[in-house]
Amino acid sequence: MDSQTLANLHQLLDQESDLREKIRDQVNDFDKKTRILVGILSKIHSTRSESIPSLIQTARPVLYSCSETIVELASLIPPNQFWRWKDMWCNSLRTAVFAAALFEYLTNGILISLESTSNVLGMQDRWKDRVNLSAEDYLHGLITMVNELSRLAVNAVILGDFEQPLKISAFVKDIFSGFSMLNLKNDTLRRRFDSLKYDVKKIEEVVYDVSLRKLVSKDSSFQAVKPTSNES
Amino acid sequence: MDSQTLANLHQLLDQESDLREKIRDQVNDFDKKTRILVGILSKIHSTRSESIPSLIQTARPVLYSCSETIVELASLIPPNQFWRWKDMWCNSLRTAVFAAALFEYLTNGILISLESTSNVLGMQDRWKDRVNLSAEDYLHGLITMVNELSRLAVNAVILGDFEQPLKISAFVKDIFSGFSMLNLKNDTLRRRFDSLKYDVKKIEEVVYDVSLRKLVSKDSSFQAVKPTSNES
Amino acid sequence: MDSQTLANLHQLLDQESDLREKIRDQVNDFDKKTRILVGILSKIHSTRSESIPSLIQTARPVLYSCSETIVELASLIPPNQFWRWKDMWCNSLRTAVFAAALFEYLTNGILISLESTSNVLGMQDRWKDRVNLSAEDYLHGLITMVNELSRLAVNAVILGDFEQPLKISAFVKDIFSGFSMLNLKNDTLRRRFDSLKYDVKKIEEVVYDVSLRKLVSKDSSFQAVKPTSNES
Amino acid sequence: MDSQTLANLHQLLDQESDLREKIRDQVNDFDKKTRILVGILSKIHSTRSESIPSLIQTARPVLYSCSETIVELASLIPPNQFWRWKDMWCNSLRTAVFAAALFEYLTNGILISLESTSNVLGMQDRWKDRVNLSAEDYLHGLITMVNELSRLAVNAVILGDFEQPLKISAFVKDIFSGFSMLNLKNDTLRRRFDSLKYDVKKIEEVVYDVSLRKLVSKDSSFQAVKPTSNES
Amino acid sequence: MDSQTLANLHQLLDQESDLREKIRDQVNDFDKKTRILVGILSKIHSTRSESIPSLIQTARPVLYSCSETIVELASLIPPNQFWRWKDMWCNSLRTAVFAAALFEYLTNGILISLESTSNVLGMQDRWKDRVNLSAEDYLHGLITMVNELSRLAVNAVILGDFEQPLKISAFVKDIFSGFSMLNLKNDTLRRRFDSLKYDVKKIEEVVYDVSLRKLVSKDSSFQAVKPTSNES
Amino acid sequence: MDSQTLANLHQLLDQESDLREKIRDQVNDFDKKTRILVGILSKIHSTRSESIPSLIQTARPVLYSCSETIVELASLIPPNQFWRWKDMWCNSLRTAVFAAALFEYLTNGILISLESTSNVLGMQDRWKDRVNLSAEDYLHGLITMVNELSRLAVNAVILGDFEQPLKISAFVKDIFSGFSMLNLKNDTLRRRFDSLKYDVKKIEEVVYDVSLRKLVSKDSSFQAVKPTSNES
Amino acid sequence: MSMSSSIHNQFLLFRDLLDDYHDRRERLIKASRDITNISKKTIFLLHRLALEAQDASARVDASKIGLKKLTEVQELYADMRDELAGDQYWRYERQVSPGLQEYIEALSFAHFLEHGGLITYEQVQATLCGADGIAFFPLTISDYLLGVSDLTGELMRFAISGFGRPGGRTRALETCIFVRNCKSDFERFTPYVWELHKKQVVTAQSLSKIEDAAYTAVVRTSEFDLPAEMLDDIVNQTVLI
Amino acid sequence: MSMSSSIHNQFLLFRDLLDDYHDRRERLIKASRDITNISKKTIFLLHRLALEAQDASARVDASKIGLKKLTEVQELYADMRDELAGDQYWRYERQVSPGLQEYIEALSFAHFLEHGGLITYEQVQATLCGADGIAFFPLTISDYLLGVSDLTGELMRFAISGFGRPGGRTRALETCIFVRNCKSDFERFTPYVWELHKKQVVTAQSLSKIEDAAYTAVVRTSEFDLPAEMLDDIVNQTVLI
Ligand SMILES: [Mn+2]
Ligand SMILES: [Mn+2]
Repeated sequence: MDSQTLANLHQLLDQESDLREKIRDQVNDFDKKTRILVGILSKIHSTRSESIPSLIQTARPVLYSCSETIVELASLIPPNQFWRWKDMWCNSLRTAVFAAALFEYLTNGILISLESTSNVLGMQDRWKDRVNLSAEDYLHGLITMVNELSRLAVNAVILGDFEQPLKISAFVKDIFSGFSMLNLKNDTLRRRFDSLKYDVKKIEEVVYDVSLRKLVSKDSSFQAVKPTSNES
Repeated sequence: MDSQTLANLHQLLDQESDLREKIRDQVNDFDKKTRILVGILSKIHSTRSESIPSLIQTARPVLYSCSETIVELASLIPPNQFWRWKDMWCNSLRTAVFAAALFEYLTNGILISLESTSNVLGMQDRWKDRVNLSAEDYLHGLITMVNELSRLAVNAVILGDFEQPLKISAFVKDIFSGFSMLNLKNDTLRRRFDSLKYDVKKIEEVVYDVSLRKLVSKDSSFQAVKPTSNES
Repeated sequence: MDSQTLANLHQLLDQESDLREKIRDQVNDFDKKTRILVGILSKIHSTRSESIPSLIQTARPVLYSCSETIVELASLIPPNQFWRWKDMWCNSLRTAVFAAALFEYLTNGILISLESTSNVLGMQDRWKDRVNLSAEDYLHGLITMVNELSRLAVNAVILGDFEQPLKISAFVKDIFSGFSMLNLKNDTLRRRFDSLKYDVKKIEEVVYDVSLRKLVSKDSSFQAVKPTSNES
Repeated sequence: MDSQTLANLHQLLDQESDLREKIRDQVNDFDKKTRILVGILSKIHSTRSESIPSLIQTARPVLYSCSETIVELASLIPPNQFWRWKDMWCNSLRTAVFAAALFEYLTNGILISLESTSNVLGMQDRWKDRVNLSAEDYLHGLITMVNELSRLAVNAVILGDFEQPLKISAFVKDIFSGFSMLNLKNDTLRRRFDSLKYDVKKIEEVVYDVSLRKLVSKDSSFQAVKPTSNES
Repeated sequence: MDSQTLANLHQLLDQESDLREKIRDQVNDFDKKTRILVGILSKIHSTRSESIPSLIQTARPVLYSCSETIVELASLIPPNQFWRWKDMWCNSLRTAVFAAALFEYLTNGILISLESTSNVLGMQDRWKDRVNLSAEDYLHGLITMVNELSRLAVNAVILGDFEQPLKISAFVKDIFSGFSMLNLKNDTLRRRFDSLKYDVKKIEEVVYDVSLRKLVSKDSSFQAVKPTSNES
Repeated sequence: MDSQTLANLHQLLDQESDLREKIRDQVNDFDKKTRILVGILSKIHSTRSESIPSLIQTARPVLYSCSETIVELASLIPPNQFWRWKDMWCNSLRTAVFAAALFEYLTNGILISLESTSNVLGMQDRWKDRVNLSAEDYLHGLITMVNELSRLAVNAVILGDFEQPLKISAFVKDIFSGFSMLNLKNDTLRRRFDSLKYDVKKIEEVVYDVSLRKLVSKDSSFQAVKPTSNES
Repeated sequence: MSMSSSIHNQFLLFRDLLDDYHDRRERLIKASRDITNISKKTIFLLHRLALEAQDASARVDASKIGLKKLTEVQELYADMRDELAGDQYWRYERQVSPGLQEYIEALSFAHFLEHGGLITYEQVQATLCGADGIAFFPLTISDYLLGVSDLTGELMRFAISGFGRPGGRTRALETCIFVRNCKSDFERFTPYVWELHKKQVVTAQSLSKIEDAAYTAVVRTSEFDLPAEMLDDIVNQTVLI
Repeated sequence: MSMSSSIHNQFLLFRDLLDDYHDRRERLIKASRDITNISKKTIFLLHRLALEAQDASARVDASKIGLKKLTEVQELYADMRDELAGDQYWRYERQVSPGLQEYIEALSFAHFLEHGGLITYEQVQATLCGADGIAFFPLTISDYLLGVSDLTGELMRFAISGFGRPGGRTRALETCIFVRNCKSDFERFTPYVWELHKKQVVTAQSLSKIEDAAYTAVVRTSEFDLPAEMLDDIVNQTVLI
């Protein structure tokens, strides 16, 4: 090999190796943040509805701090190399999506859109060739949220809140029927979609228990199983 | 290798590869149809008994359209090669069986036979070496139906229909005791049969709940646990 | 190896292989019998207390016929080789134990001992190095019985029998205490013992439901729930 | 399930289960025969060229006896079910193909065709929907033969036969270039084809060793690397 | 999920799935071309030095035709998604690099640079966010070439060409010492680099054999082990 | 856990994590040095005996510089934690041992002892609970040296040096006998010891070749093989 | 075959070193198996006693009996002390860890029964010290976390088994909160201790089971307009009749 | 919690039975590990001695030393005799097998060095008998075949190591034929003993390595028009100079 070729290759491989180290550092940082988030959010299961807002208040700064890591990642990744490196941070990113989606549900009772999630995480459109939120990662985050909500339905009842399961039921069925429409070729996503079915069933059983025992008004109970309106 | 042998092998392998592509296209189509079917049928959980017939009316054309795909498959598969390719479409086929069986139960309250299912799906006897409905696929479809009925029992109660669980209980126990008689060596079928046990138990618990609370007439409640009459 | 040695080893291996075939035949037979037993016994869930004795009467000859298979096995197994072959029939044997234990409970309301079970199954002490009932198989059989009794507690209530759950509760608690005395490893028995805890819990729930309702609606019409038709 | 459906399913599953048992017995038998064949054929590595014919003479009856098993299989398999059961015997069949191909090479120095192999193994055209020799199994058998020939090249030299490696080299290269043309999508076949490359290299190294040391005439050595004539 | 979000996701996933199909078609085409290339190039092992140029002449148009497939790929891949899809064609691409590098060695006796390889394959700088030749793929191609050259060293000797191994030795050692300098973190590349060591050793042994037997002039023999000149 | 406990554990884990990072930096440095060493030493295969000393002279400063890294490591590792961290640098260390052992052989023709190697690498006895040279790493280094010497035996002959293989043979046999005294487990050392047997065998083959040729062509021109150019 | 005697001696030394290493490793593996067995038996013992215990003080007694049994383990560690002295512990960490984690699981179960809380790292280390107060070997945070993480599985069994006993429903709720806090607290350690990831998955499953049990209790109680204790009493009377 | 005392007693009995089973199993696992270790050490010892052995009688001596070392294993089996009496052997077969196969490997290696052939099933069983001639436990054909099958790997090492020693090339050729016969003979047992399949793959690899070594020797010798022994002598003289 002539020395120029060699020197070039050398430099290329060294750069790659350095870059990987730097990304890993950021990802470690990202991971630590999302673990803290998960730790805080797991307290929703023992928190009464009225205290949920203040719990979210505690967690929100941690979520927002994720955007700092994302900025760092965006400045590290070379142009056009989003798809090369994204696997390194996708687990953390999915957890962050999960947190953002759970916040939105608990605060406003609605499903966060992919675009809003991007904004919350500080993604910028001009970086999209370096860092962005892919549909796949967004969907993974939603599934994690539903997994958590099926537990929340159970735990809300333990705390004496019989309305929450009904709200969750309506919300989750909507998401579930959205997922059912998608042509999921991707294996992991497909498998996790199967887990959604169990969540839906579990939530239905909670709604059943409170309806049967008339712990909620008939009307709200009926709403829980009747999310879509104009059907035969 | 002499060139004749080589040319033959070449052709054989290429044909096989082409055929696989063509079957895959049909299976994608089949899959799309059954996905739509499942989407429509998932609405039974939020539909009152009286509206079920019209829901089925909506789905029936989709089910019948499956037979078109099956005709296409039958024209693709070479003679005698049913067993070679069947794994490619068996998931879609089992879903179609599930739909047909569920229709029959919801419409007439009875179990569809293997033969009727074949007819509904447009299977023709003269193709049986290319495409047919095997006992295994039929049984898988039935188990999927039972899985769905255990959810229906729960959701019917939420909708205030306390008779449905009793009907389901009688119907499912009949199927369950049929399965118990079978000598299931097949591993997947055996494992899914175990899931049936959970469904039966779940349905029994729903019947228990409504009986305990006297939400149904004694007679129907009794029927639910005593489906078969003249045995000692 | 010289050809004599080769031939000798061959002959020995062929003998073993023959023996395995013969045992398998007996096990298939055993399996068929226990499948019939299970089929009959699954009717307890839809049979009123008073008809249980006649149901058991029907099943008893099948259970006794198992001892014939066991005699055959004992005559096949070479001396001291009990532990070598027992895995082949242990599933069937455990089911037979389950049946014997359920009979005893339903007839006399008591726990059958290992020794009595051995007798019922026709085990003979002089074979104990070839065929016998090990503690492990006996215990597995008991757990299967408890699994079934937790279903029976639910179904008895549906049939209007509010005493059965109380009887089952007392009976099962005793068995559970017995199991608690054992030091288990992380094996199947431990896993099944864990499952037994859920059965006990389920039965307690039924007892809870029934007790409260009994008191709340003292002279309730529950007591009067009686089917119109008499069946044996 | 109505009793007719049940009885039919019962019969179907029992037949299937019986059939599997019977096929397994035949396959065991087939396996034993091919193991004996392999045992005998492994002696070619310590047999001088002149004694090879008598070695083959010893093995031939065993190979021919395979056709008896194949006849039995053909009589067991129901019409059109070749592809359903073939996996059960494909290992033994591939070994039999290997033996037939090795015989042909050692006897006549040529590659046996798929058709001749079918004949040797007693396959009959009128059974082809029940038992036949697929291209895949034929190719697997050939690869096994080449694996063996690369060892034979080495062992022939040990026995002082320096011409054999040259013959093997010419023969194997021909097969190798045939394989190279094929579009092998099949994963196992593809992986085993990679093993062919090692065999070719190994044989070239043996030819190299004997050429370098002038243990063979220059002409024959040249032939070994120049099997195809009019190129470049 | 609101219908807009759903529709967007739907479209995204469908587009992705379509694109994958289209890329697969191009890759199949690419694969076919490189298979032909490999077929022609495998003849170098049985071709005398003087006929090598005309052999290469035959293969060159096939190599050039690869650039057409590459153009197609570049037009399919969306901006910035090079790293997302590259794994689909990297095997074919590495084979093309191998061919280009082997041509260059056989024609001019020198190592082709990454840049020249890009040119030969028709890569264009303005596509680099969609299709380009990565350092990794280039290096894989070189290793494949060395694997082939170690076989060529052996076969050249069989054909009576004792100079070729010396040339190969000098050329390969140069490449090997280039590789040794690189910081190969990449696992596959590292593993394949280990295979290079065996090739170098094998080639050294061939040079040793011909040197020992004085089959080449002393001068060229010396060259083979002393490729780099002015170092201490 | 109260927040103090949490904070404490966190701090401890962060310290460990920091330490690991610092060690990794040193190991990267160590790795870079040994890679350069290997690069220089790979030239022995193309260097005449008389120029070996000056080659070693070039490499020696690099080897000595390793001790600086080792000092750094010793200052990082907490007391008694040698075995906790050693896996991180053992590859680099084994390469350094290899270099030191090869130097000693090439310079003085003898086997370097573990103690001398420790000294060369600047290991200090007072650190031995933090950084030291274990018998295992020393032995791995020796095996790497023997791997290299078997190549050297071949290349020395190419360069016309017929004494080197004889020297290597005697030297390596001693090492082999030493290894034979050890009781190894099925670990890496055992596997590498097995590889050493092949090196010994290869060297014996060269000795065989050289000895016979020396005698057959007594005053052979081999002796006269001398390159024309003088290099240092 | 002559070999220079210094080489010969050096390899003789290596032989002894390697033999010694392998022998010691074997001894530690065997001791670790024993420790695992005693710890597992202790866990069963604790379950047995805790199930029969009617009140807090009976649970303290149960804990004491379990802790006494665990002194057998402590004696084994005292015996291993010399084998693991100085830098040797880290050499055999992989052999020692599994038994140690099982011991910590048993120890933390006993601690939970007595105090209703989580044993601290320092408390675990304190049980592994000689009379001189010197630790037999350094306890890693990783072993501590992995050991106490296994406790959640046992607490799940404890909660389910106790469900039908007097006060069982309340205890299930308490255990539920304790296990949920464990899961929440351990979460932030997962980036540091790799195997903790898998353990957290198991903890999540156990937690879910406990939650389901607590849920069942709440749902049934909610149907009636009476305090839970009164309902319990009613049930107990009915059963006793 | 009152339990009928007969149930109680029955479960007490089960507890003892299970504890006894687990304890015995542990003891047998430990003994088996010891047996594996002694056998492995014996194999290394045999390699060492065989390598230094210049002639057949020295190899017989080597074998004797190895066999003596293996009496330690036989004593361990004698101690285990009671644990494995009657129908118990089959209960613990899975714990005993691995060590037993390693022992058979070592024993068959010693036998090969002395006799140049394969030890028979009866000969192996004979080493596992008390003074009374009664077997400690029944030897399965499967353990015999799997144990001697491992011998081929050691013979490969033996052949390669001995290659440069006087007579090594001839011995490599002999070993080659022996291993090839083993592979050929074992082939027909593979339908009966499942794990033998995998072992045959390893044997095939070992055989290939021995064949390659023998091949190298033949190729080099063939280049000269002199008998192999004479060539060997020439080489030895050159090396000694
Ligand atoms: Mn545990
Ligand atoms: Mn071995």
